[in-house]
Amino acid sequence: MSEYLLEMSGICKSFAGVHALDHVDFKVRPGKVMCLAGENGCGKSTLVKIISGVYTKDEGEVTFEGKKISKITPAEATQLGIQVIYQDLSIFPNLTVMENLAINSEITAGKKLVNKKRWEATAKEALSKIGYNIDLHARMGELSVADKQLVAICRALLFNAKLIIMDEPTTALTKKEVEALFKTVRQLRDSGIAIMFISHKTEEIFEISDDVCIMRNGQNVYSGPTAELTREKYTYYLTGRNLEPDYFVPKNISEEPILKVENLTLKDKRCKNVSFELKKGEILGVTGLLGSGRTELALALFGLEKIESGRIELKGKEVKISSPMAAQKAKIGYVPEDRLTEGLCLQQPIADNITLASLKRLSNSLSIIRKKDIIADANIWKEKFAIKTDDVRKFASTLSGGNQQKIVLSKWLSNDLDVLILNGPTVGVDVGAKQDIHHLVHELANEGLAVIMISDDLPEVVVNCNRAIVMKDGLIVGEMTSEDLTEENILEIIR
Amino acid sequence: MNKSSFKRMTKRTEFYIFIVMIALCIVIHIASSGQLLVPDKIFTILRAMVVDGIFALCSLVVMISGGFDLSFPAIAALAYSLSTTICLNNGWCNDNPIAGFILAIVIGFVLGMFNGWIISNFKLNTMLVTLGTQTFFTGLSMGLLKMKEITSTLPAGFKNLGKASLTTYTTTVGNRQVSSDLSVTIIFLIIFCILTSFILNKTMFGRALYAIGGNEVSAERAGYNVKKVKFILYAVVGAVAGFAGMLRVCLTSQSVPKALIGKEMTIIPAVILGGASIFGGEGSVFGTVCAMGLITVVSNSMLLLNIGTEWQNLFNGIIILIGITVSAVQAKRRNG
Amino acid sequence: MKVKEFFKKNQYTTILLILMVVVMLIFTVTKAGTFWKPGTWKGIVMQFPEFGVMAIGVLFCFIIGCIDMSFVMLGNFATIMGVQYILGHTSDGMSDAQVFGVMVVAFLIVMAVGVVGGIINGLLVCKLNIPPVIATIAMQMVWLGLSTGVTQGNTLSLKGVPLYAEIGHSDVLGFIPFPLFIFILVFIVAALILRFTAYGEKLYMCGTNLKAAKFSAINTDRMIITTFIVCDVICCIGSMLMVSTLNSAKADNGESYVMKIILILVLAGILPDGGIGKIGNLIFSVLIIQMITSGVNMFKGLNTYHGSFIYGGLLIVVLILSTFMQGDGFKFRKTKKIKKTE
Amino acid sequence: GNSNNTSSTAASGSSKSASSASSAASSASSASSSGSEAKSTSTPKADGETPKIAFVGKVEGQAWWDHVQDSVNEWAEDTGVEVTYQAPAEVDAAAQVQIMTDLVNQGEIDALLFSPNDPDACEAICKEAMDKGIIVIATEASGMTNVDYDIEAFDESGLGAFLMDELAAQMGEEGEYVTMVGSLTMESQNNWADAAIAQQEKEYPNMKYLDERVVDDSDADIAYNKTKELIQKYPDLKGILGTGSFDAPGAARAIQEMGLTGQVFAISVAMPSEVADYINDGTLQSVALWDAGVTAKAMCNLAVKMFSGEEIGATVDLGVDGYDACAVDGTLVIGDGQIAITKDNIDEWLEVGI
Ligand SMILES: Nc1ncnc2c1ncn2[C@@H]1O[C@H](COP(=O)(O)OP(=O)(O)OP(=O)(O)O)[C@@H](O)[C@H]1O
Ligand SMILES: Nc1ncnc2c1ncn2[C@@H]1O[C@H](COP(=O)(O)OP(=O)(O)OP(=O)(O)O)[C@@H](O)[C@H]1O
Ligand SMILES: [Mg+2]
Ligand SMILES: [Mg+2]
Repeated sequence: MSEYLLEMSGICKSFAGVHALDHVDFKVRPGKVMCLAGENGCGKSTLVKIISGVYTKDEGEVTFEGKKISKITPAEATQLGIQVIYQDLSIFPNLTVMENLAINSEITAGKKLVNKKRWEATAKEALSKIGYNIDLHARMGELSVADKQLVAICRALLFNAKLIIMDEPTTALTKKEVEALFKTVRQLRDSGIAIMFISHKTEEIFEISDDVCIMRNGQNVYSGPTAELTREKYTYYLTGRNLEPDYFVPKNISEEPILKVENLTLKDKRCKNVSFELKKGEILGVTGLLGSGRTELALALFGLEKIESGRIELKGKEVKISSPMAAQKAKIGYVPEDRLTEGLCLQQPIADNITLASLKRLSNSLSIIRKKDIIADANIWKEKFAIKTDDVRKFASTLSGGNQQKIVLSKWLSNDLDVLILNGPTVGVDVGAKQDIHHLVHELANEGLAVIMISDDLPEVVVNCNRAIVMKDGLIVGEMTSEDLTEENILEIIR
Repeated sequence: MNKSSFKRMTKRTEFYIFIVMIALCIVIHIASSGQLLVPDKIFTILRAMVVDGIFALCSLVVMISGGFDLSFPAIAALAYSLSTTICLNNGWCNDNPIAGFILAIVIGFVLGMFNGWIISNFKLNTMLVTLGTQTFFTGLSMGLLKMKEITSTLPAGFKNLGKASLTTYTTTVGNRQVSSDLSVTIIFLIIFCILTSFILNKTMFGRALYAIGGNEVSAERAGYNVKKVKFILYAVVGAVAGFAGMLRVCLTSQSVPKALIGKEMTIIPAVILGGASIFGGEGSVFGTVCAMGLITVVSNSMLLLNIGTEWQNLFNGIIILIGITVSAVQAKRRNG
Repeated sequence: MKVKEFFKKNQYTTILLILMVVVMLIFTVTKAGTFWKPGTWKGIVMQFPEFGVMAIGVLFCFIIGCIDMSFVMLGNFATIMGVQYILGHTSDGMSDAQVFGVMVVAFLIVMAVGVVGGIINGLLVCKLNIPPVIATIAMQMVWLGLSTGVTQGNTLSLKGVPLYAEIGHSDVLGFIPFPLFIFILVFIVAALILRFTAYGEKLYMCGTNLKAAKFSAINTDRMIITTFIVCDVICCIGSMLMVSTLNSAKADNGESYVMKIILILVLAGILPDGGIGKIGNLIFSVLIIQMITSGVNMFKGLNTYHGSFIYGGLLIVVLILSTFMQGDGFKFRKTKKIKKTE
Repeated sequence: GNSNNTSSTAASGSSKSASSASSAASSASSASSSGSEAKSTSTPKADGETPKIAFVGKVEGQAWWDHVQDSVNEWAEDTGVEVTYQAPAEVDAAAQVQIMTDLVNQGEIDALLFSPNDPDACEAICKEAMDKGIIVIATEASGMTNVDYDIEAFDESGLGAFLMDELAAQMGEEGEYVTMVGSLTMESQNNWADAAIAQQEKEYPNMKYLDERVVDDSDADIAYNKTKELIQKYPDLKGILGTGSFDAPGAARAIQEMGLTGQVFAISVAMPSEVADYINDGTLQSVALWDAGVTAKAMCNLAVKMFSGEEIGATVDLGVDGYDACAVDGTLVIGDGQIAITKDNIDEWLEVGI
């Protein structure tokens, strides 16, 4: 019996010529938290899918509990004690919370009939594992991302798992929920379960992990205890370069506010009496707990939420923003938080995605447009953002999450804008790319763009914004300027 | 608890369709000066619902799983045409129709298996596959096999089943006695409704359909053998369609190979009307039956309502249009 | 080696091409004498335009991810309105020029009805969030109902106005049959729109992810409505061709075209899921279907349903084949569509 | 065949084809290969040479038309003449015209025989066929101009009147009645119904038409449901006059089930095999029929006659029962094919296989 629960060596996997994994070695110790880190598209999710049997490896060896595994199905992986919480959560939006919680264990138990009482008991047991409370009969699709996530975690805990894999579980969670999750993770670890954890957030990795495996371009470049690693070394391994926190220094803030929101109340009351100002050259952070109404505020400014009362002023003139088209006309851009459903046409070329919001600019008066111009325009952004692709004519779906996010950003940045609203601009984006994106936003702000940055990532807000507002239950509960803009202060207000 | 479950109920499309159906029945009843909610009319409507109702259930389960079946009428037609032809040639079914039904079920099952095999093995878009198989099966039946109408020579067993009645209601209309039969076949509809409802709600197979309809990848990860579930689903639907087709033969005393062409175009809107989602994962037997009832009531009351023949198509279309609008608006409200 | 590259890039087109050649070969071997007669081919090119044109219209709907089932019945209603106008405004003594004038007005009426039909379909889909298949099936019933109501089911014959059919049966430039000419014209315009206009670009993007398009400041509602209008107007043109072949308008003419056209589009790799499809493939698939239909008529023992059997089977085979290739064809695989409701 | 390609058709005796000479010339170039084979009916054929005939029915896969197809094939076997039978999958004028277009353009036929779904829709292609020298013979197509002959099994208004007479006799020449058709878009069925109503107005003043034309979509089950509704709506309803072949079977089923045999009467055109049970048990007293198979054979015989250049006079013998002395009126050839099916003769007709 080896000291490792899971041992993988020389794993290779390629997709249509792309080497997603190139001789990766990977080991997990029982009862430890193993973090897998790496830039976007370095192959983390692919590795997970090989462990869980979704993909089959091209080459290499996998040993679980000392037994060699050649080919397994997801169901067999579950039986072996491997549980995965995927990035997309794998929930059933049309079923109730109870059903979502119980269905997996019922299937695994080989049950043929439904017993509502048993299901309910199972569901309650699952929730109790992390002391989480929610209406068991609510429809899953109606829950917030955070609630969905917690349900998915509870569900995984139901199994007598030996290894729980979480693919970026904290992307949609705020600090408070992350703490709750980590408490659970520690509890599980202490009961002897190995946890494998993927995250792009450096702080989290250092907080929770015992071991780290860092990957780059489909190869692992570091494997070992977290304790032996410093943050500098970590970023170096991850990106191949040394990164310094790049604080935003506003250089060019205008006298007059370009955007003025007064007593804005939405029809569905998710946002009440919101007032704030935004000047050119500023980056205004907006943060708060999940469901605090930040997204709704942004959508209202972008013409996708109905406004009940209040006014929006742009350059001193009142404007009515009734649709994204009106917003674009008013030179407001919005980068949505969910890139897959709101940001991208996955099965279309990268180039067409980048130019989607600027077709008017690229077409002539007869609305005739040339593919050549589209490609040329897209290539500019490819260079500027170092989007990892060899050809912008390839589908957006061929890119990894971080690179996809860059496309969504460039789609709006290629417009002539006064105000840019970024909702979670670096969710699921690796540190390197994150830095690139931040840097670019700084530059744009200093060139005179007014930016609103909605984010859960408190360090992100602190580093990148010169001002921030904190929201709670649809109300603005605090505002901070650069001097008192610290993580501690924000957390204090939220709590 | 009770209050919240009532609130949940009011969020469902079924609830509205049910209310609309009741309201419409009352309106028609009054407009036709009391001729709708009388036993003989109800018998007629129930009888008219048997075959379409079972077809609707077939369509419902497929739709819950996120599929879209255009081929079940073609399967039913081929199954009953072949089955009656074989029975006729062998002199079977003159006493009881069981052999014919078994044959039709088996044929339907085999054709359904063909659908299921293609859909589950190649993960193809179900609407396209069933469009193909629909055309293919119809071509097979009328082209290669040259199925013929069987009418007066239909084995007596089938005719007798179609005529058998549970109870007869006699009333005086004007100056004559008119009797109405409650067809035995209504039992099959009830059985199928209960069975489908049971399978959907009380078995893991049924939950699998909802799960697959909600998120196929998740269902696979959760441990369902999605391939197998789909294969079984389409095969069983084929078998049930074959059975329903055979029932139609009994009820009409004729086996007309062409009779069901285009049926899917009336069944599918009805199922959607009943709250099933074309994207999968939604729908219930109750809603489907209500919607089916609504449509059957309307199409069997046109004369009573004095709607001119040339305008009946329009009236039908508008009712469907209003119905699906209601259920769409309701779905929109629910999903926020 | 350019050819090789073309085939590699256009695997699906290649399959269609091979299919077409195979179909031609089969008929050549079995009925060379009849199949290669100019008359046979004249029949083929005379016949496919009327539904070929409609297929081009429906293609627009497919690309944006909608499906239109109402177009034939809408076209019938539109042409009934048009023909009624013609019948009401022509008399025996009129000169050809006058009759032509009336026909132009009738043409405008037909187009107007097409626009109205498109707007209704579009509104049902984008304002009321009714899935397009269902909305258009209901509209199909409504249009059929209106036509039957208006005409009482009667045929409106253009016997008294021979000019209409004369135009429909004339040859453009002396050798292109008028329907074929219209088909080519509509095809070229459609291809240019799809390839070179901002509308075409947006169409594919909306079809792939409507929500993302909306978040990119594209007026998606307008796109859907416009697309239904384009589709239904083109289909009305097809209906007018049908009126010229049949010399009459009627509530239920061309009923069989709905499924036939969906079949043609799917065979062409243009799917109702939206976002994909090359209009060029349409030519091959229309020709394949028409050759089979016409081919079946050459054989004594074969009936129309043998044709269904063949192209139903063909569709299944092509669907299965497509799963074995990469590139544009694998999209036949079911992709879970993001729900339209937000 | 080495016959010359003259376009006037002396045998048909009509002047209208003379005008087609010019348009024939225009199509001659594109149809050059077929042109050489197209046989003019004016030239007597060498002994033994037979025409190639195509018969286009209204729809594929319905018993009525299956019977026509069988009869045509039987005729072909008996005479050794080559006949091909085609029909559209649905009762759709457009689909039917496409088949005719194919047959005409493929240039493999000498005679085009058909029964149109929509007579007007077929005019253009028939004209083209005649221009090419193809013999064009229709049935159930009165009023068509571009045909050599239109053979009718009976006089159109005659059938309506016949149905009415039969129904009136059953109803005792009094009481209320309604009409029923397969679909409002089926022209001939609606014409017959109109003729029936005209007959009632003329002959049976004590009968009352309820101004209700019911549509059953050519589906006996719908006819059944509609009949039940009718009886509910009109408590005094006494007669249902259908003209489609699904009307009487459906109505009879309802009448029988409701116990109204002898109180409500139904009649329509129907196939014996579809109504045998009801005729035998007395629910229906009679239905009308003509043997469309025989009509089809008559059409084939006429085509052969024309092909061999035989002169068609004021009466013609088409060699099958009911058509041995047909009156010829312009292009209209009227036979005597109408039959009433009753308890007495139904067994004979069942044997014929309709
Ligand atoms: N199904 C697939 N087909 C083709 N290429 C793929 C597929 N899945 C992944 N890839 C490619 O493999 C590489 C690794 O992808 P993977 O999803 O494992 O990255 P990741 O490390 O999880 O990135 P992120 O942090 O953005 O989630 C990427 O270049 C991606 O484009
Ligand atoms: N007043 C409310 N009533 C019901 N549900 C609410 C309410 N406010 C928020 N929610 C739920 O919380 C979800 C998230 O809300 P919102 O988008 O405003 O959060 P956020 O602060 O933008 O968080 P994040 O962007 O991190 O998801 C909503 O989609 C909704 O389901
Ligand atoms: Mg990943
Ligand atoms: Mg949010």
